[in-house]
Parts: sequence; structure tokens; C-alpha cells
Amino acid sequence: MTAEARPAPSGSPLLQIDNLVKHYGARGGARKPAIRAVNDISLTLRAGETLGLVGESGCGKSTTGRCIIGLEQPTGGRIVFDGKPVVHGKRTALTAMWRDMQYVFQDPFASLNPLMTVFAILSEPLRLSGMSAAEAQARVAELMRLVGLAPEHGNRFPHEFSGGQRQRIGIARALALNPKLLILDEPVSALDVSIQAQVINLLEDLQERFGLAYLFIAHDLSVVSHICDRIAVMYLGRIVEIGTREEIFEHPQHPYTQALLSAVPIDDPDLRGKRKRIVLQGDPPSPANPPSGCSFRTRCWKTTEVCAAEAPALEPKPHARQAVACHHAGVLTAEPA
Amino acid sequence: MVHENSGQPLLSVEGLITEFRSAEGMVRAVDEVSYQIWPGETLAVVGESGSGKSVTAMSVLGLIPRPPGRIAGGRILFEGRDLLTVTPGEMRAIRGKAISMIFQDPMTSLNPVLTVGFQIAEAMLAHGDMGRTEAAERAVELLKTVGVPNAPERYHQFPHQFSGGMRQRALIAMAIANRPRLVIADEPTTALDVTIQAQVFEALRLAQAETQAAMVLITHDMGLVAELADRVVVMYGGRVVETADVRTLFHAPRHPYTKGLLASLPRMHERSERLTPIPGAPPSLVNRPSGCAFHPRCAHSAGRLPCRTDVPVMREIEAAHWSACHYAEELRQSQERVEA
Amino acid sequence: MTDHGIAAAAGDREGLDVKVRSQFRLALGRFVRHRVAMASLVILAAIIIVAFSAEYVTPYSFDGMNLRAARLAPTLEGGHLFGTDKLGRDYFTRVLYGARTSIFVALVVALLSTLIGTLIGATAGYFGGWVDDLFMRFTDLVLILPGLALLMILIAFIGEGSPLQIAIILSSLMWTLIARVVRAQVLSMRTREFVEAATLSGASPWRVIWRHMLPNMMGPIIVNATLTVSSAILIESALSFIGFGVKPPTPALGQLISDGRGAMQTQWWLVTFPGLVIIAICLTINFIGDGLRDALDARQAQRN
Amino acid sequence: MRFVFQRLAFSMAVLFVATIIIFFGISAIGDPLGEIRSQPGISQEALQRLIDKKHLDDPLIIQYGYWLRDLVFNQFGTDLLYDRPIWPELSRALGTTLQVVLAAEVLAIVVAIVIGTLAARYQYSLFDYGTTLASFIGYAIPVFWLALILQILTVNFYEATGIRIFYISGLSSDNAGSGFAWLVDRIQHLVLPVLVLSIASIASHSRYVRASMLEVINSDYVRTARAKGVDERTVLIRHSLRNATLPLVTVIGVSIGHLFNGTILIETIFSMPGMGLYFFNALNTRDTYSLMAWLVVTSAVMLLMNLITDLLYGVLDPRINK
Repeated sequence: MTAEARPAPSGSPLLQIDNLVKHYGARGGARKPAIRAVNDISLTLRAGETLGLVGESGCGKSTTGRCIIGLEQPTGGRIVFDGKPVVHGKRTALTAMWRDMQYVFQDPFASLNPLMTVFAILSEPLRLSGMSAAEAQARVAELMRLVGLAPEHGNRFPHEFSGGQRQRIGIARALALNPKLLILDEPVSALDVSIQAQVINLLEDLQERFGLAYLFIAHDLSVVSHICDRIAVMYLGRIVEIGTREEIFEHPQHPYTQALLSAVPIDDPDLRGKRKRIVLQGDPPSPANPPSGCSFRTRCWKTTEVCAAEAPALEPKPHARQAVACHHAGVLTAEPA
Repeated sequence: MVHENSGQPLLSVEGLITEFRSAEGMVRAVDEVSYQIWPGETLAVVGESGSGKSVTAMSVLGLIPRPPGRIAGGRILFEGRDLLTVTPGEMRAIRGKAISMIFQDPMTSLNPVLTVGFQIAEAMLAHGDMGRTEAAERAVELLKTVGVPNAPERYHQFPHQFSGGMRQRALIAMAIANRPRLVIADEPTTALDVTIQAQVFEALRLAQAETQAAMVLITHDMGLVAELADRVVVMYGGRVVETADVRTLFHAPRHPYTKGLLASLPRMHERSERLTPIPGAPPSLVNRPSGCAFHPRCAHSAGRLPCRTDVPVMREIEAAHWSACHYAEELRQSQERVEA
Repeated sequence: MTDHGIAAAAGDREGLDVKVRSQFRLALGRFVRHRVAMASLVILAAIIIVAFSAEYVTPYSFDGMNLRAARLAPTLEGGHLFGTDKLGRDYFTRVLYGARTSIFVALVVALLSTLIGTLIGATAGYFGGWVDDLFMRFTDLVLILPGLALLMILIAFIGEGSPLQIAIILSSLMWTLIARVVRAQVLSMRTREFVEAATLSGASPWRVIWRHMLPNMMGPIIVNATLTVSSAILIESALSFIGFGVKPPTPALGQLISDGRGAMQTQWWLVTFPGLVIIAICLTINFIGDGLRDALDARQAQRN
Repeated sequence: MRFVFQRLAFSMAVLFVATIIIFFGISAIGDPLGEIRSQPGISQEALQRLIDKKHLDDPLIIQYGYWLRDLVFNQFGTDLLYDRPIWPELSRALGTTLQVVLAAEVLAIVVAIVIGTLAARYQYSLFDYGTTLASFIGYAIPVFWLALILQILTVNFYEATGIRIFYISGLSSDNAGSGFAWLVDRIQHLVLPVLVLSIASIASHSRYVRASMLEVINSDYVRTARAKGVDERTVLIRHSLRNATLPLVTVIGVSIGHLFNGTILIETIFSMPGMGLYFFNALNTRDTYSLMAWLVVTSAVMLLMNLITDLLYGVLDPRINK
């Protein structure tokens, strides 16, 4: 199954995010500077599409996902889902939205209540949505089959399942009410490598079958390149580059994207020493104290004066189709200093 | 082949058995594991969680907590001497001097109340070769070697003032302080971000170049193996299932687990096609399947009795390529078909 | 979807020999294996049964005087196991009735403070805001003013009372321990993924607390309730020792020790036995609490 | 420093609110003069003098105002019944109690570190099991009972042998002498109360040290130390001891609070003229003004102790930003 075979995305976006901002500890009078976890992010996601959100730890990708679904209250910005603006802080409105937008958590050992059976876990959203006990029972069996678990195991507790099976349960719970959008927060990074492919395949099958849209949050670029149609690269709370998989992986324009891609070890010993490797200097700055101008300039080999003076806008460049937030965007030519 | 694997191996693990006491009784984490490493080479030990790769390394340095752990059998020959029979004092003299170790989690592997510099210098002081000032000077040099900027100031700082990548560099500096002949790196970059991982690889490469030490690289990341290793040992369920040099292993694996693992990995620059997962989950230590531990997940075993009843032994399928599969010969064909 | 069938089959194979066991059964198994805790449970049960059926256990009444049998030392065959006091009252009987009072007070305190503490701790932890502020400030107050002194002031000005009244007064301060434990648990559990998942499933805050959080913190609650029993016994006996406990003539262990103090040089048993009974009760309870802690430890109950 | 100042200011506010609650509480519940009225032969004029002196006819809020004025400007003013100045006696009592409490806490810390460290180092040994059992018993013993038992044993020993090792009451002998002899006499008086008072703290502190020591011994950084060839003695002393005992600092404040509780019992039993006995007497005579003074001083000491331990922790742990 290739990306082309997927239902063609069309019409108005399912999810639209404008200028999302999330600052922590920003209350007045505090001595500590606010942590700027998410800084002015705009995204759109069409029905049936998979958008990857990649970046290193602390770049704000999970916070973005949590703000969208309402687990965190954004500091600013606007989120429109399925034609309706998302009103944070109003439980009834959020509950209604959660029928159509669900979340899959990273850690399958922490995301299931250890004292509830699988049946109880899966039937909770059904019963709370007003479904009768008999209907719920049938639906739970259906859900378990859907994710490749035997319905007879519904009376078992989470600790009796392996990590991969638990993640299937988490996916089944998210699917319970037939959502349109799943936010997948590092759904495979806590799993053993030989299990990851099972879960990735399952996610692809489900998407094909139900026309789901995915917001796929991850740090593992190979997984992202496999499953995503479009990819947004985040650095220090901002999107630095956004485009299709081909654009990002074959023709990266932002120095950070280039560095990120080149840092991934390739599992082919024949390529050893033949690839250009960019080793960035230093660590990412603290989101509590980001540098002026372009936030990547402290580690970038292309930095000039303009980078410190002016934050680059995320916009399409003449020579590339994707949007890049860099004053010196361009394909990687020379070996970085 | 990078190395002529002749002459005496630097380290030879032979039939090592390490067990842990648990609520369910004695659990065998390492089950008759054998591998060799020759001077100067980089040997990758690959496996998933619970495969016994880390426990083997901890056994080498005598760092298995006892109780609940114990080494129930085998030999660990280092330069001809069995490390399982040396006195605690002799073991201490070897640790950090001839063999040193880099651990997985840089955030917790440094003592929070001692300065980083002192902790590096201590590695030298513990072996009594030099005085305090000399050790301190060399510690600063080592910090420079592994790429820590402002090393003289950094010497006096505490671990919490270091980022994760910097801490891992400090741990590398500590490991090479006494110019060991063998460095064991246990998932040295797993806890770090990709761009920081790349920095730490560089530090590791420089460190190895500086000391000419042999390295055991324990990891689950096949990409890292492809980039760094000379030879590879694949572990599954507490046993070694395949050993080969790195190219042979990637291009012509002779064990269904290795083959399945390589096939299941998503690849960055390839067109996205359906992944080929290994079904099931890795075995728990408590409930290891009979016969070949991999047989419940193995496409090749389907219905074959020996897989369920007999534990396969390591066989040399071709020169310097060992596999523990009853049907290793069949894999060659299928591999060629894929390549064709 | 054929490949799902394969995955399901693999799942089956893996789970074949796993018995369905709930967390509660696992915990019970661990507790029963804890030998010291089991022995303590038996001893404590024996003490409680004997104390609460004192009427049938001893032939003497609590205040039956017999001046001819005054100041008798303890003997096994003489019928006065713990001797007699200066009025010839059987001391074993008096200690039994005293223990009954102490245990009653302690159990009520544990029950009340667990209820109040859980309610306040869960509310403060989940909703934060002014409930949390109020609770935290009250806790600060109890921490900077010695609790025993506060209790004495309360009792002095409200007046000595029945065991139930004393229990209520003790509970008015002792709920803070459980409340702190519950609050901390709720705070840490609020960001646990399964709790967030429950919220996303449409569960109301009340349902999240009641169905998802509380069952998962029963371990610490039960352990601390157990420990509250033993500290309540110690505090109650200390209060009645210095004359701020239950109102005489209701017997209490601390009161017996206090009364026996004047003659302790010659009649050692008057001080010794009530004290040993207090120790026996508290020691067994603490061992049980320790066993429960091991049995309910979530870290052990997780994987495997 | 700013942090310290904020803490201090906040604690003062808590204390201020506490005094209001307690003053109103006590005054509302009981008749402050009840004790005196019940005394036979008390004249109406004497009673009226007391009422005038303490403004007992005025509304409570005014009374509280006068009390506050006395607190700030007159060192707590005078007590209710006998019109004696409060501060001289209270400060003497505080001195006595601080000796006992601090001695008990220091003893508890030292003993606990030794026991806890050895028990963790030799986990599952006879010593470990023995000290664990002992600490469980330590938790379960009522302090007042232990005090009485030790008194019985001391007296019996004295009667049997004629040798006086410890005294069972008071703070000093009348003929204590001076210099070294005075010190020995003081120690002979202090040993029993300090020992009794510290039992529970020894028990809880040693469990605490053992637990954190076990955690440290199994930590990654101790493994790192071993892996570089550091010998076991250095591992224990340099790499474990400080890390394991550091958290103990955080519980000292609360622990001292418990010890103050204990002094109410201990000082009554050992007839020591300290804060505990002072409180006991004030409460028994229902002397609101002595009680309030006691509460303020005790809380102030408690706040100070907590502050000191916080600062101490900041000094000892390099992770705390200064």
C-alpha cells in the first residue's frame, strides 16, 4: 500500500491550528522566566491524512498534541476541528469533541488502568456515550478483533498482556467511538523493535479502512518517513520546515532538518563513511531562554547577522515547494564547517 | 573482514550462565552465552530487552548484584585469565583499568554530589598510578578529547550543570582514563536525542582512536551497528543466535530472527511499503519456550518438531559465520531470492 | 483482514499459560506469604477478641474491689494473672477493659481520619484552588504547633469525654496524614496516562477520582490507615496518662499506668503490664502494615 | 536569600493567623477565670483587678489587641493568675527543653546513620534483621511508659548497689558544684530523658537512612564508581554516605516537632522545668496568657528549625541553586 493509494485528501481541513502558543509558568510576578514550549504554530490536517510532527525531546511536539486535544490549555491561538472552534476549559464541549478526536499514548504500561479488565477499559467510553450494556459488549468484541486481539481475553487485566498487545488495547480504546482523527504520541517508541512493525502495520490498516486522519508525533525519523504523508519538523517550540515526505526526506531545505536526517544511523554497513554527516555543535538552548532571532542559530553552520536580528518566517521558498523557516534555506551543498 | 581473528582473543566468554532469583524461582537471564573479541575490534552485541545482552556485559565486570543474581556456570577469559575465579581485589584492579564500561543512562550514572572532574580523576586515583594534580590535569585533557568545551571550568562543575550529551561524554572520558584494552559500551546513546547521539558517536570514535581499545557495543539499534561494528553477535532469549562480520550479517543473515528483525525495520529513504513484522512478542525470562526460544514467532519453524524440542547449538555455517538454527541452510536460498 | 488474524493467533499463543488473576488476588497471595505479618494478624485478632469479650474471659468485674486480695503480685495459679491493685481489683481484667477502650478509640480514629483525609486529600489534589490552599495552610499549622499540645488544649477546654468524643477529637488532627498521602497520590496520578485516557473517554472528574484514582491508591491508603491505628493508640494512651484522656471511670491503658505510677517501685506489675499490652498491639499493627506495604507495592505488581 | 525571606514572611503570617484562631478559640470555649472563681476565699476586688488588668470586659478583638501589644512591647506581659512576668520563666524553660531536644535529635541522627548504613550495607544479615525488629519495637513503645520503666530500673539499681549512675528527676543537683563536676552532674540528669525521648526518632531515622542507603547502593552512579575500580570502602564512604544521609536533613524539622510533643510527657515524668512542664501547668490552671506565650514561642522555634534545616540542605546539596 502506497501513499498514492490512500483516499485523496480534499475539501476543507479536518483540523486547523492557527498560531498556537503554550507557555508554562507564565503567571505574573514569578521570578523564573516562562517556558515557551510551543511558540506560534500553525498547521492543517485533512481527513484521511497523516501528518508527522518530528523533533527532539523538549521541542514541544507532545505539548502541541496535548493542546489540540485539550489535555493542556493553550496560552494563545485558535484550533478549529471539523468546522467547530475548540473551546478549552469547557468539559461538555470537549467531551463532545473527544468522540471525533482521540489520543494514543506513548507508554502502554502507563496508559491502561491496571485494576480494570480490558473489557472495562474498552467499554468505558462506550457506556459513557450512552450505549447500552449489550451493545457495548458487542462493540468491545468487535474492537478487540479489529486490533488483532482475541475477544475471549476481555476479562484479563493489562498486566497479563505484552507491551505490543497493550498498545493494541490503547488503540482500540481510541477507536471505540469511531473518531475521525487520532493523535498518536510516540505510539511505538516504547515497544521492542520487533514489535514496532506490527503496530505500524495495524495503524496503516485502520487508516485505510476507516479513513482516519493521524497526527503522528515521533522522534524516530525512519518510522515517520514510513507512515506520514506530510511532515512538520519542530525545533524549540517552532515549526522550522513543513512539507511532503519526499520534500522533507529527499530535499530538506532547513539546516536543522538536514542535520537531523544525517544524524540518523543508516542500517547498511556498505554506506559507512560514504554519507555526509553533519554533527551539530552543542545542545539545544533552554525553552525558558531561547536565543533572539532564529532559535537554531546557536548550533547552525550558516548563521549570519540577520539570523540573530530577525526570526525567519515559515514560508515557501522560490526554489522549493515546502515551507521553510530559514534565512539561508537551500539544499545541502558544501560540507558544513 | 577487518581483523584477522587469529591469535588469542582479548576476551572470551565461554558458556556463561547468569541467573536471578525472582518470585517465580530462578530465572536464567544468560544461558550458555559464548563470544570472543579480539584486540582493537568493535563487536556489537544486538538484542531486544530481556535478550541478556547487558547482563552478559555486567557479568564480565563482576557487577551483577548478588543476591539476587549469581553466575551459575561458564568462564570469562580476559587475556587468558578467568575473571570468574579472580579475587575481589584483583577484579577491582581490572575494572576501570584494563576493562572499563560506559552505561546507558548518563543522567543517573554520575554522582550528583561530586564534581564531574573529580569523578574522572578518581578513575585514575583508584588505580594508584598518579598523584592528585596529575590526575586532575589528565582529567581536563580527557574532557577536551571527548569534546567538552571549556574543560578547565567544566572540571569543577557538578553533573546537574551538564546536559545529557555532556554527561555521556564525561562518562566516556572516565572510561578511557586509564587507556583500557577493552571498553564495554552498554546502549551508550539510547537515552539521547538524535543530534546528540551523533555527537556522542564522534566522541566514542575519538576515544577509541586515542586508546586503540577493543569495544563491545551493546545496542538494539541496527543503524548504530551498521555504522560502528566490525563483527556482530545477535542475542535472543538469553542465548546467542548468530555471529558474523557486519556485512555478512546485514546481507546474508542465517538466523530467522536476524532476518526478521532486519526485514521489520522501517527505512528512512525507501519508498513506503508494507513492513514485514515478526509476529508475537519476545519471550519473558520466566516462560521461555522449549527448544528454540524463537520458534513460536518463526515462519521457518512452522510445525517442525526439532524446533520445539531441541535447543539448537551454534554451528559454523560458513567461514566465521555462526548460527543457532536447525535450518540455517534453508535461509540462504530465501535470501538470494529476495536479492534477485 | 487476514494479517490481523495472524497477529491474533500469535497473541493467543503467547498468553496461553497465563492464569487470569486480579491484582487483589496477587496482593493477597503476597501478604499471606509474609510470615511475620500473618503471625501478627493472628496475635492481634486474639488480643481484640479477648478484649471485646472480657465479660466472658475473666470472672472479675472491672471495679470489683476485694481489699483482702490487695496488692497481690502476678501469679499463674492464683487466679490473678497480672496481680491486683491496692483495692484488690484484678489487674488482668482492668488491663483487658483498658485495651478495649484503646482499641475502640484507635479504630474509630483510623476510620474517621481515613474518610475525612481521603475526601479532603482527593478534593484538594484534584481541584487545587482554595480547597487545596486551605488544606495546605491547616497542615502547616499542625506541623508548626505540636499536635499533642493542640489535642490537650482541645480536650482541656471541651472537657474530658467518652471514648467516642476522644476519638473524634483525635481525628480532628490525625486526618492530615492520610490527606497528605492522598493529595500527593492524586497529584501524581492526575498526569498518569491512564487517568488522562479516562478523561478523554468522557469520564467526569468525580468518576475519574472514584473509579480510576482511588482504587489505584488503596495500597497507600490502607497502609497509612493501619499506621494511624497504632499512632492513635500511642497518642490516646499518652493523653490518658497525663489526665487528658477518656473520663474515668472508663478504663484506659494510659490511665492505669498513671494510677500505678505512685506504687511502681513496689508493685512493678501495675506499670509494666498495661505498657506491654500497648506495645503488643502497636507492634503487631505495624508488622501488619509492613506486610501490607510489601503486598500492595505497585512496583512489584506492575510488569511480569 | 530572597527565598529565605519569603519563607520567613509566610511563616510569620501563618503564625499570626494561628494565634488569632487559638486566642479566640480558647477564650470562646472556657471562662479564663473559671479556675480562680472556684478557689475559695477569693475576693471580689481581686477578681475585678484581674478583669481590669487583662481587659476581660472588653470584646475579644480588643483583648487580642492588648495581648498583641504585650507580646510585641512587653515580652508577652504577665500571666493571668498571679500577674508574674511571663518571659523570664518561659525563656528558662526554653533553654532547658532545647538542651534535651537538641541532644536527643543529635543522638538520634548519629545512631541512625550508623545503624542505617550498616543495615543497608549488610542487607539480610542478622544485624539488619535485629535492628529492623528493634526499630519496630521502638515505634511501638509509649515514651512515658519507657520513662517509668527506666526510672524503676535506675532506682532499683541504686538501692541494690548504692551507686548512682543517673538521676531520675530534675536538671541539676543542688550541690552540683562547678566546672567539670557540674557538667558530669548535668549529664547524669540528662541521660535518661534524652535517651527516652530519642528512641522513636532513632527508630524512624534509622529506617529512613537504611532505605535511602539501599537506594543509593543500587544506584547507577555507585555502579559507575565500582566499574572504575573504586574500592568498597570508598564506595560506601565517598559515594554513598553523603547521598544517603542528605535526605535525612529534610525530616529533621518534623522530627523536632515530634520531640517537642514528647517533652510534654518526659518533663512531667522527670520533673524537668522545661517547656513541656510549663505548658502542662499553664493548661492545668487554664492560664490563657501563659498558654498563648507558650504557643508563640514553640511555633517560632519550630519555624526556625524548619528554616535552618532547609538552608542546611541547600548548603549540603550542590543541586540546589544558591
